Amino acid sequence: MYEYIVEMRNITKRFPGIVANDNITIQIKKGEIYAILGENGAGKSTLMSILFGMYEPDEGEIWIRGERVKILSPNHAAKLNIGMVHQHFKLVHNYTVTENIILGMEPIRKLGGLIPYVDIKGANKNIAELSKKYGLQVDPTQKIEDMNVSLQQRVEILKMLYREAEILIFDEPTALLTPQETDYLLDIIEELRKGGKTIILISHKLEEIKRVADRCAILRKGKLIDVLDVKETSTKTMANLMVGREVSLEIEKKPAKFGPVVLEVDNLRVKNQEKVEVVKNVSFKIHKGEVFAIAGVAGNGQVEIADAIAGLTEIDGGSIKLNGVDISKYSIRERTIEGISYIPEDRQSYGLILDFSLGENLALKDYYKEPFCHKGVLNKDAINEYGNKLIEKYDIRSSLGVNTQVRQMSGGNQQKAIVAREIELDSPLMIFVQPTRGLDIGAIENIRKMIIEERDKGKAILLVSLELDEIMSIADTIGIIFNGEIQKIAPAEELTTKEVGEYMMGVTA
Amino acid sequence: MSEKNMDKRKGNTFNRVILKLLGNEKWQHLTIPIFLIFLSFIAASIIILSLGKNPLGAFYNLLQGAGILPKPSYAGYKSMLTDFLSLLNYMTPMIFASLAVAIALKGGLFNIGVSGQMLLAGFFATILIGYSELNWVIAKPLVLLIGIIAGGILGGLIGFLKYKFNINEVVSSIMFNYIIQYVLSFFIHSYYIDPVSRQSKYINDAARLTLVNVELINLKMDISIGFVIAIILAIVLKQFFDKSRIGFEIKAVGANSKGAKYAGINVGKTMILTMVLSGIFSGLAGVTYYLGYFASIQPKTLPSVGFDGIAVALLGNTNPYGIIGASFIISIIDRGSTYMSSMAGVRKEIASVITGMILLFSACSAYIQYRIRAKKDSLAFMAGREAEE
Amino acid sequence: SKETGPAEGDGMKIAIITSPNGVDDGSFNEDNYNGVLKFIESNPGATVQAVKEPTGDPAASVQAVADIVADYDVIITPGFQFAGISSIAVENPTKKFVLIDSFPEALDGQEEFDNIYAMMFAEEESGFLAGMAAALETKTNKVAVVNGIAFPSNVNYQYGFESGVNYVNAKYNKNVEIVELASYAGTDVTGANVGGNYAGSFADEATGKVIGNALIAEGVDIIFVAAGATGNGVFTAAKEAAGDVKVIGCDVDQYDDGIDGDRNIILTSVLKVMSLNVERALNSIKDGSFKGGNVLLRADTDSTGYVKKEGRHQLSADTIAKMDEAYELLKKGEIVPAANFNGYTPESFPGLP
Amino acid sequence: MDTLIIDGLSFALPLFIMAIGGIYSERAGITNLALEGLQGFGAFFGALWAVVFSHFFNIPIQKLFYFALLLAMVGGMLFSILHALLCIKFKANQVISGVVINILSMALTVFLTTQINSLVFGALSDKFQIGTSVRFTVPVLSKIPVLGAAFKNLYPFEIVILVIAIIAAYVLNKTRFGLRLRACGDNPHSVDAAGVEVFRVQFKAVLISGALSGLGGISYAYSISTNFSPSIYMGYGYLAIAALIFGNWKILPTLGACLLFGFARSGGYILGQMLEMPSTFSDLIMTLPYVLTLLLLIFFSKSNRPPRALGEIYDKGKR
Ligand SMILES: Nc1ncnc2c1ncn2[C@@H]1O[C@H](COP(=O)(O)OP(=O)(O)OP(=O)(O)O)[C@@H](O)[C@H]1O
Ligand SMILES: Nc1ncnc2c1ncn2[C@@H]1O[C@H](COP(=O)(O)OP(=O)(O)OP(=O)(O)O)[C@@H](O)[C@H]1O
Ligand SMILES: [Mg+2]
Ligand SMILES: [Mg+2]
Repeated sequence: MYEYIVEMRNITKRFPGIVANDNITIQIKKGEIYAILGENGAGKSTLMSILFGMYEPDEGEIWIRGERVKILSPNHAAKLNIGMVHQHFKLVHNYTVTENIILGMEPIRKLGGLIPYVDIKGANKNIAELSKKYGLQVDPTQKIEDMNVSLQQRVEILKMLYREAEILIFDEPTALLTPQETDYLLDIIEELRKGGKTIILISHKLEEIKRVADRCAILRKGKLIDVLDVKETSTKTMANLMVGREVSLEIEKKPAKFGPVVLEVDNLRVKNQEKVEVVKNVSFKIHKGEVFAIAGVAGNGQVEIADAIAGLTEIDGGSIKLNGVDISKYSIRERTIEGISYIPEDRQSYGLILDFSLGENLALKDYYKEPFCHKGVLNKDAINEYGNKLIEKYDIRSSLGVNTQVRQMSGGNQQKAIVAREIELDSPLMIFVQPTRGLDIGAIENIRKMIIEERDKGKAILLVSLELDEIMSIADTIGIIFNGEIQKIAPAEELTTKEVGEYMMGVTA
Repeated sequence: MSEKNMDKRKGNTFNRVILKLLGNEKWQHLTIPIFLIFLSFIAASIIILSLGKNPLGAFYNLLQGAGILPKPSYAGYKSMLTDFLSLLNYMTPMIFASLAVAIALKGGLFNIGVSGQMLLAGFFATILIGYSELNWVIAKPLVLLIGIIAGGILGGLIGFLKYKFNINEVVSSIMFNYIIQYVLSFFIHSYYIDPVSRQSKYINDAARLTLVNVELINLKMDISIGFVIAIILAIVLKQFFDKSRIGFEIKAVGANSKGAKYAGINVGKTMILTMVLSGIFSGLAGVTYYLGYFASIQPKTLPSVGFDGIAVALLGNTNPYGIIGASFIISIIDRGSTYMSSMAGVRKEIASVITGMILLFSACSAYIQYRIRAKKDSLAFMAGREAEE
Repeated sequence: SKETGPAEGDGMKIAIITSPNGVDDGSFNEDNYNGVLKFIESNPGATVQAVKEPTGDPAASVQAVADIVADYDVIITPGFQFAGISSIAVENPTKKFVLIDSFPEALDGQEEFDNIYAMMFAEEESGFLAGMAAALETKTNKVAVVNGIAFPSNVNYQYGFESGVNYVNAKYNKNVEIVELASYAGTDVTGANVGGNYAGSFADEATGKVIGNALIAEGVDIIFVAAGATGNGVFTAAKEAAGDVKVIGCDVDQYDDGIDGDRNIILTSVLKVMSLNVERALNSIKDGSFKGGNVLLRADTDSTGYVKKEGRHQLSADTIAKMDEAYELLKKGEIVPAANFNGYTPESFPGLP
Repeated sequence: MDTLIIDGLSFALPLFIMAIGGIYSERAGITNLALEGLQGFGAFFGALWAVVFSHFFNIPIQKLFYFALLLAMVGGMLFSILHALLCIKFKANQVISGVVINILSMALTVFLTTQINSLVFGALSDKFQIGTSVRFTVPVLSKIPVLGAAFKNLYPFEIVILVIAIIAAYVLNKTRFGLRLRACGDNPHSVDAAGVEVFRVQFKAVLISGALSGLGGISYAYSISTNFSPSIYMGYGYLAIAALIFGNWKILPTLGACLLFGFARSGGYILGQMLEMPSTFSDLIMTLPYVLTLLLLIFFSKSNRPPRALGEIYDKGKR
């Protein structure tokens, strides 16, 4: 018999200009929940991609169930009963749940005993059963594009179970989930472990690790720092080990001093592409020096509100006033000039132009203004100088500085670039959607501090976040949205986490 | 075993030579295309050899025919200079057409309708100015202006249809290509036909963008005014995309239209603008083709240079300077082929096969660049390890 | 094919420039090329180089001539695309040019040139022969002519054809009808409606087929096709037709294009005898009797005619006899079929009984 | 009326089968502008072998009809390997690869046709005569008023195309291969993660598009000119692309688009004949299919969505 179900010995993986994994050895026992923790770009995803056969390691060995293996492809990994839920879901958006799950392992039947076809009906039934068995509550005939992220993630889990995976890898599975969904997922993970599965969990969230994991490997800059027994280690120690310094998520916050109203949203209505009303008569106000947070389960209209204010979506009714001026007919550019900063939800398709350089991306909102542009001609030097200033100030790490193509940067650093650009716009209204998503704790700490600083400088801040802690720790006022309607608006101190959670589920409506 | 090692070593020297030649990233945009063109000629040599002809002689004739090398004898009033000038005359529309394609590509659009835009521009310039009695001082600029307007409007229309109705620009361009071809054929056949040449009647020399039969030092030269304009505009375009605000916006929309929208760029307007610009260059290609190199229009025929321009634009890596270089090379092959076929006795189609091959290889240039990079990294890594040990 | 480089020694160096289908087009260009080859057969010192200009555009064609003129003594240029060689001829007085099927473009009022021998053919005579063949062989008593565009050469063919049919009707007391589809009536270069069946293009096989089918649907069983590549479509229609439809080829012997498995739809072909005249011109250069100028070639020099070589036609002996009889009259000038601009009409021309 | 349907169908169906080829390729994520070159090369290849066989084995060329169809598919497939290699192996820009292949196909087939004619058959010609195809009428069905014309005067290739189209639709929508293929065009990473080689699926898809284009090409060679000649490059490959985009990359709507082209075209001819317009106007009538398409696109394009990953060079590493 073997001692470890998974052993990765002395793994090294290089990418041009960087050593993503540097001589890493991890050993995982059957039936344990093994967490991997590390800063952005520490090499977690890379290490797991190697285990899943997506990259070949430059050096090192992999042993599965006591046997030395070379995992050449995900297919190969699947044969070894390894499954992975990727950080970015690998789903075909116009396929149904079933079609996605059976892809690659399609059950075949023969029409008249001759002509083969994919037996979707039979598969639907099997998957419905599987979903029931693990309490996943997924409708096999629903299309992916009609599902929210939490459901999509469950599809990914079903995919692994369908393939009878024994070793399940989760790469930041909770980054996109609400607290309730996170709870639910962690329950599922524990359920799976009870069923005899081995689980590897990448996460930035220490409480989650604390709650479910047995052991935890800590990576920093591609190196393995330590492997800890989770039960015997405090989250604080874990955090410090990971970042390599003291961190604290307790933000020091002076009491807010509200000034005059900056943003006034009145009876806002928005329809989505399918012409369904997703924002219904929403009204609220934000003052100078106020952090107004919209709490809600993903997909309840909060992103549409943000998009509507920023001008990315057309509104269907109501008005948006910025410093008393109705801006609801303004173009995006006019709104930016009028004074809106915006960190969008989808940073890769909206926030950045991945093929442009970091410098250009940092100037993306004011490239057309002096000193970056004079009489229609861009001034590259000024743009780069500005970029360097921001890179320094916000600790944006990349291989070639302003000249780095943003596509090459790690996700966390891409996010930092957007945050830097938007804060530097110095707008009276700042809209932050999920500003810390996918960031490591060190970076989260910094960004939350900055948000508070901006508030203290007298900015009005609209925060949209799925993470209740984030909302509870920095919001002054909380508006809770459910099904496109604001359920409740109240000062943060007057609400408990539990109450907010209930409003979010529409329970007290 | 030892043989295998030998092979490996041989492979290594080969690799090293290639790396040495092509490895320098600063020059790769030049070295790789040159290397690929070289490869194409080797492939063509094999074909010519297999037909029992001498490839080197053939290529020499090709260059002679294009006016790059002197011919042994020249006809009356001709010399290498006149041949070279007519090469420039020939390549002018190709530069414009390729630039048109490149502009659209930068903006994330594919202008497959360059030929149609060329035809439309050429037609209007021909009937409005080409047949008029205007003095050249007025006529020539007007021809350019009409080319710009006609091409720009049609390009803009394609952009507008995409913006307003989400009509894929490839489809609308193909439809316009057909419609323009047929409708103009109707007008040419009905009103402007020359029964001898079976094309539209020749335009007046005053309107021509090529000064034909200019007599100088006992030579008759064709001097292309369009060529000068093409070079100037290519330089302007390069600066435009590198430095100007609008160029930046076009590139942003091309790279990520959602991101551009978020950044406050008016995506629809930029898209239309891109197509207008692209159309303007197509229009210029059209007038320099129909009122420069030629002086009349062949009805119901789309100029193939509109399609070749797509490939040339890529060969030039959508960089205006690269496009000038690529047009130059393709033009040499086109223009030299008659003489090559006459002197070396190889079929003229060989020339199009060479062109096809250059384009084919150049389509792989990104891959080669990538392989070289990977090779270099692994060599550097090996070297690093050896040093460590 | 013979692809020799320029000759060493002092044999005559001949180039033939064609566009766009090359000397092996099995048709017009090839016939001219054959004339050159015949000449070389009897003058082995001479060499020929075939050069292709692929666009068919007049300006490009003339440019191709300019590119190579220095290296040859004689340049053969078959086709109207080369009408613009006048200035090259003037600039290169020592070179000789043979221009086929077109007269050179006038240059400062000069229409004929010392070193250009330009030949055109009396298409109406060939058309006349086609009309006779059609009228004599038709079983449905319905015949038609299909053309490309109503340029003079095509109208000549059409009028000649109609003259031939009318001639047979009058002389042999037949009642053959010439079918014209009003929707394909041609408008000639003067803007006059000349009737006929014009496809509006020389390169549109699909339209050719549509016209062919429409005519066959009208009951036509013999079609004279003078329409370039468009004619291929008419051939296809004839091949696919259920009944016994035949076509008459044009310019050169098109018998090979008529093969359809084990049958052939070519009744006969009417000719422009180019090879013979090219050979004649080359001989005149050789023996020093060359004289530039523009000539219209007719039956009297055997320059027009029709195919009656065994195995290359499907005419009855009787038809051949009747056609030969008329051919003699053409030679003597006693029959002058109507042409686009010769003042006669198919209903009234010299020789019509 | 009969001609409208008969000619309309014989034009629309080859276009349709090429468009299906395009759909296969593009639904697998590979932009295929090469259809024009593929149909030309396919027609060349089929005609070549038909002529060679008929010449050397003395088989009447009409008997080689199905042989020619088959070989045209093989030829189209062979030439499409080039597109597949360029796009998949060499990660070339797919649009460019398509255009290059069209240029190369034209140059190569014209060169080879004249060369083979003179070297092998000793004939000077730029054509391969492939003989006419028989046409047939379905006995009972053709008697149906109006629509019966759809069963009159059919070319056998129309039936072949319909059968293949039905199979193609079935394969694309019902089988394992089809499921994987469509997934490649939407999110190749998901296919890869499911343990299926994206490159293989895409490669096969491109080969299929080559085979189907070849079939379309040889059909036109039979129905329009009964020979292979450079005039096969009439731009119908591009038209097929327009049709499939119009059809939103789905087989049935694409059939609609092709029928629209076909009937507008034959209808145009008939209209011209009925109105007795002189031949100069035929050019104007020829624009009918294209003008109609543009107008319809104005109404039907709003919801058009290309496959998500269309034209992207698939790179495992890129996320
Ligand atoms: N395919 C690749 N090519 C080049 N560099 C890469 C590639 N994949 C990852 N990297 C680099 O390797 C390093 C490790 O990346 P990895 O994705 O493993 O980080 P991570 O620990 O998952 O970070 P995060 O918390 O942001 O997800 C990063 O610097 C990243 O930029
Ligand atoms: N092909 C690549 N070349 C260079 N860098 C890459 C490449 N692929 C990935 N990377 C880098 O590796 C980083 C880590 O990848 P990962 O999948 O963890 O995404 P992420 O952006 O961190 O996502 P999230 O924000 O959801 O955590 C990416 O952000 C990217 O910068
Ligand atoms: Mg990661
Ligand atoms: Mg991350």
